Amino acid sequence: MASDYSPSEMMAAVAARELGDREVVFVGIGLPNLACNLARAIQAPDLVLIYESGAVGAVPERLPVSIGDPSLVTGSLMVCSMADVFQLFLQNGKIEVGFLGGAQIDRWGNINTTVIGKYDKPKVRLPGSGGAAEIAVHAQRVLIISRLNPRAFPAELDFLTSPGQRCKGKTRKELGMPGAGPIKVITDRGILESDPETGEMILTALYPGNTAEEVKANVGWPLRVRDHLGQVAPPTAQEIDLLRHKLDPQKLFLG
Amino acid sequence: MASDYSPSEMMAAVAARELGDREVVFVGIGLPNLACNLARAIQAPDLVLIYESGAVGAVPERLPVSIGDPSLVTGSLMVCSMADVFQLFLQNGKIEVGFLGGAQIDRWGNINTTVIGKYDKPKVRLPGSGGAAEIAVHAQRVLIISRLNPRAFPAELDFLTSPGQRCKGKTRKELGMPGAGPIKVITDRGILESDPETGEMILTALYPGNTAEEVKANVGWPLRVRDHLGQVAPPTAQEIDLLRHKLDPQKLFLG
Amino acid sequence: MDSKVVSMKGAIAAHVRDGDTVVIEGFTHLINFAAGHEIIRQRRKDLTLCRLTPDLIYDQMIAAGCAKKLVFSWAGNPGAGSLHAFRRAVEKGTPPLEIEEYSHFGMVARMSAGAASLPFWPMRNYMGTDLPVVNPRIRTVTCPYTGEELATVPALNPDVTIIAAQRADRLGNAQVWGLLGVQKEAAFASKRVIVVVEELVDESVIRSDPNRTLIPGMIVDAVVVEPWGCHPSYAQGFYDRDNDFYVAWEDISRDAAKLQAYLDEWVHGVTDRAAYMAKQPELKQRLTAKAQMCEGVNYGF
Amino acid sequence: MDSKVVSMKGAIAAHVRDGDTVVIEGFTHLINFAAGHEIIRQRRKDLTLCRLTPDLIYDQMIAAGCAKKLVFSWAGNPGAGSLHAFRRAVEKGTPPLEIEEYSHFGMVARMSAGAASLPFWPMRNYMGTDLPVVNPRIRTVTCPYTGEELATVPALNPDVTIIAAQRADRLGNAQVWGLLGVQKEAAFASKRVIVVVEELVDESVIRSDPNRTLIPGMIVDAVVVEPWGCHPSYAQGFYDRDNDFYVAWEDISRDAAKLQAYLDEWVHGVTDRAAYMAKQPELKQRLTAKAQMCEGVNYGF
Repeated sequence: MASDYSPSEMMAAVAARELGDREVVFVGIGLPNLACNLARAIQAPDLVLIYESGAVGAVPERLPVSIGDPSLVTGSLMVCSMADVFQLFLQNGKIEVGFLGGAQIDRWGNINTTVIGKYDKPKVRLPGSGGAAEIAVHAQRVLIISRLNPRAFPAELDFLTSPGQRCKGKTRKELGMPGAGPIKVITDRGILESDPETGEMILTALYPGNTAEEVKANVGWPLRVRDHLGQVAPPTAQEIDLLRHKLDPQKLFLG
Repeated sequence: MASDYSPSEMMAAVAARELGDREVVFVGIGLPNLACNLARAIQAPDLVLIYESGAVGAVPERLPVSIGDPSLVTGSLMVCSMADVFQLFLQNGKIEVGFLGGAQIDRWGNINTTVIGKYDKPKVRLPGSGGAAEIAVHAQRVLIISRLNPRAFPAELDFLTSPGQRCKGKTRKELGMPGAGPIKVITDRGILESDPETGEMILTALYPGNTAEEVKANVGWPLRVRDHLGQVAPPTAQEIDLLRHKLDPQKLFLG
Repeated sequence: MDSKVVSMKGAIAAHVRDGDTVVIEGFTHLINFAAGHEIIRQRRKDLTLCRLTPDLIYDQMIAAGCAKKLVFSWAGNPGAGSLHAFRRAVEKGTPPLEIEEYSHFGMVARMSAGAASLPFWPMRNYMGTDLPVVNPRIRTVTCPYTGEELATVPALNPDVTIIAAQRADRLGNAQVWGLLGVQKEAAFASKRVIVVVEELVDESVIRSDPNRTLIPGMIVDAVVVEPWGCHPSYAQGFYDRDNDFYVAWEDISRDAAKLQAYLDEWVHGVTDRAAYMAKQPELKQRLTAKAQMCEGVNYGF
Repeated sequence: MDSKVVSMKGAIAAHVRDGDTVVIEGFTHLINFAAGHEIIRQRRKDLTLCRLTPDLIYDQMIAAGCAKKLVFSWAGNPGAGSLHAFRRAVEKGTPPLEIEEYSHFGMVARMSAGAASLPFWPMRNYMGTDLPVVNPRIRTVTCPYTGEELATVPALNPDVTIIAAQRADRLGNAQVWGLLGVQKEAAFASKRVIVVVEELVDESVIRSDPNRTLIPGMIVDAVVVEPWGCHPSYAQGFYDRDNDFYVAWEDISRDAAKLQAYLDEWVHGVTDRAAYMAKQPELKQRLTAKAQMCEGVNYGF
């Protein structure tokens, strides 16, 4: 096991471990892409990578800096229109895992990627939904990746872009959402998981060197902590070697 | 001009003359296909032939016996899915001319290709709509080709498969149909045209050697006849030559 | 990953069950007769058969007693005549057959809805006609923007869809060129998918030209390698349509006894497609496609 | 038939008018910057610009004062930062800009509806979110079969759509490989269509491989031959994406004066794309695609 690693490296390794072989993953750029390719190199050689740009079964020979990189097309299994991506793959329930991030995440795993401040008078205008809203609705399960800090995990979102386990008091079931929604939030200090009964995000495991108090101090709501907190193993030497020397040697996303 | 020709040859020639150069035509098998290729060889070299099977800009090097013949694909401009044919081309108003035929045609140009007798207890079960119902709704104009006889032109249809100018008392406009519908019926004795005001099919022109009385005797409703009946020129030597020696030398459809 | 390649016998035994809703798609092009024949040989019954054009293969399956119901939009033998087994069933009830009828666009829309996991598909169609009168599943919806009334058809989600492709890899990533019909939608709408190919190719062939892939392996349950599996239908670039056989069917199907004799000889009388082809060696000579290759394109960056 | 080939200057002059609703599509791949630059040079204004991802080209058009309104689903600079002209307009109102916002699926659905000439498109989406709260054009419809409520978006029918393709013939029959985005739907939804190609080819090239055709000439009004017309976006098989320039945009666009200086030099300061390319001859060396050809297939019968 490595002892010298960055929080980003740990997050990528933890995310990669979530992926089973042959699963169909809707891949985002950055840490999700690194996590998927790390999983492919270790336990999930037949992971199927789908990008919202229409590349299916991509095997990028370089690190893609956008989800429409030409390296995602060359050597892929299929290229399809975006209408097919969203209707035949995503809405049709074929995507098993979706990755999401966001500027703000609340206790139910709802995400804001739209605006800080008021929609009509924004302090900071963010990019918006992209495919996030529909990934949150339809992927069989969603993994959120985000670094912890109080502004990123507020008590109230400024805008609800992508639905989590409970939106404005209603459950996913009540709202008729097909997918299981965000079941884990992979942070830089530990893992939150949605409570199977209430859907609330609960601290369930810590990374080496972190305490529950540190995590709670970075979350804007009274964070519940599981009685028996898990301990997440640090990155293995293999994980670190792949991330640093093969997957992101220029530290584009592991900086 | 030819003096020795069959009714089918005359119908193919008359139908071909209806087509302008560069028009986009939804082509059926048989006489419509012959008419389109005759027009391409004479006045409409850039006629665009679309088949419901998905071949666009087809240039068949043999006489296709089905609308899915491989000769429609080889050398065509585009092949698309049938979802695109019906949505992006037909429903989207890109088809300028559609050809239809049928077992029964009524005074409004409504067509029955479904059943003779009752739907639940058919005397003769016909193939059904295929693409005819939507062609009748969406093509910018429709040409009907049919031989005259009292059973084929009844006062009442046994089943209304494809809408004409007036369905069950309602006009196309009242029913919200985008295309102009059937504007002409090309028969083996003369041409019926829809009255611009009422939509009713009226005898407007005769082929050589036919009388209005003969036509009326073959139609099951009191057929109106235009005051100044047109006379349709017989097939030209060029038309006959192309039909017999190039387009259907085996008399598959000109029998 | 484990190969999905199985025999036709194995694929039908595993994935087509009595009472299933079955789609064998392909519009004129790539209609997989070999699968239909194997379903007849395995004596499946009470099937709900869905296709735009029942074509000869469903006429044979109706005559063989496989079908409880037919869902379709055009039941003829193009340019050649009728599907007489279908007509006997509908006109005389021998054997009895329920029918549910749309237009082509309606059937395409039903499969599009199924493939998108939507319960319905809207279209501008059927106004003034008798199709919604005899088929109460054709309904309407009001546009929330314009207030206009549009026709709707319900999603079709078959238990099993069988489609043919020119080539696929052992995981079922399938490539098709020539007419595409409604195969992609039918496959994505279906609970199980069998892909039957002329040629099994290495994954690298698929990956060399990803824009040609019509069906991704992730939705495919079984891959069957069955050269000439579509005869008398055709496979662009492999063999031509057997128009002579389509014409001959008018005579065969018109006579119920003759049709049964056909099934006895050409379906039950052979063990599989290879035996069917071995019985008529002249077919390959008559129908093998001439070469008309296109150029490749550059996928580099 | 008469050729539709015209210069970019001529195509924009003829088909893009003040106040138009304009779509320049292409998802990362085949974004036609050359057309956007010509629109800026011709000083079009009051445009409603629609795209899933405004990308750098709409950021430039917003900064240049062409846009009255932006209709979009993701306004960022992928992997590199923000679209700062967009942000200044939305955060500070300099210049003022109306926005109308969907998700990617919503924008794709709007164009699908437009292309099918339907007034709306149904989808399962947006439940519980704030998108329908700030955008009243996101509505619902009740399924006539299941009774469930589905989200809807209204059709988008642009006045003009500009898309790039690797090749087309002189009538606009255009072939694309690599990522296809939503170009087909955008083009079919549009009143007028401009196709910009890397390579003008003979009709026989198109006809040799009809399954590659994305856009039929019948819906195309103008064909512009503009090699490297997509830089800094890319064209699979022709040139790579200029990721360095995307990164550099963060710095350029953050400073309004710097952005104007960029427009002065690289848009107003050149007459056309050829001049733009002549100013930076190193681009071709750095970005020209390597060869990775696929094999052809047989279209014979």
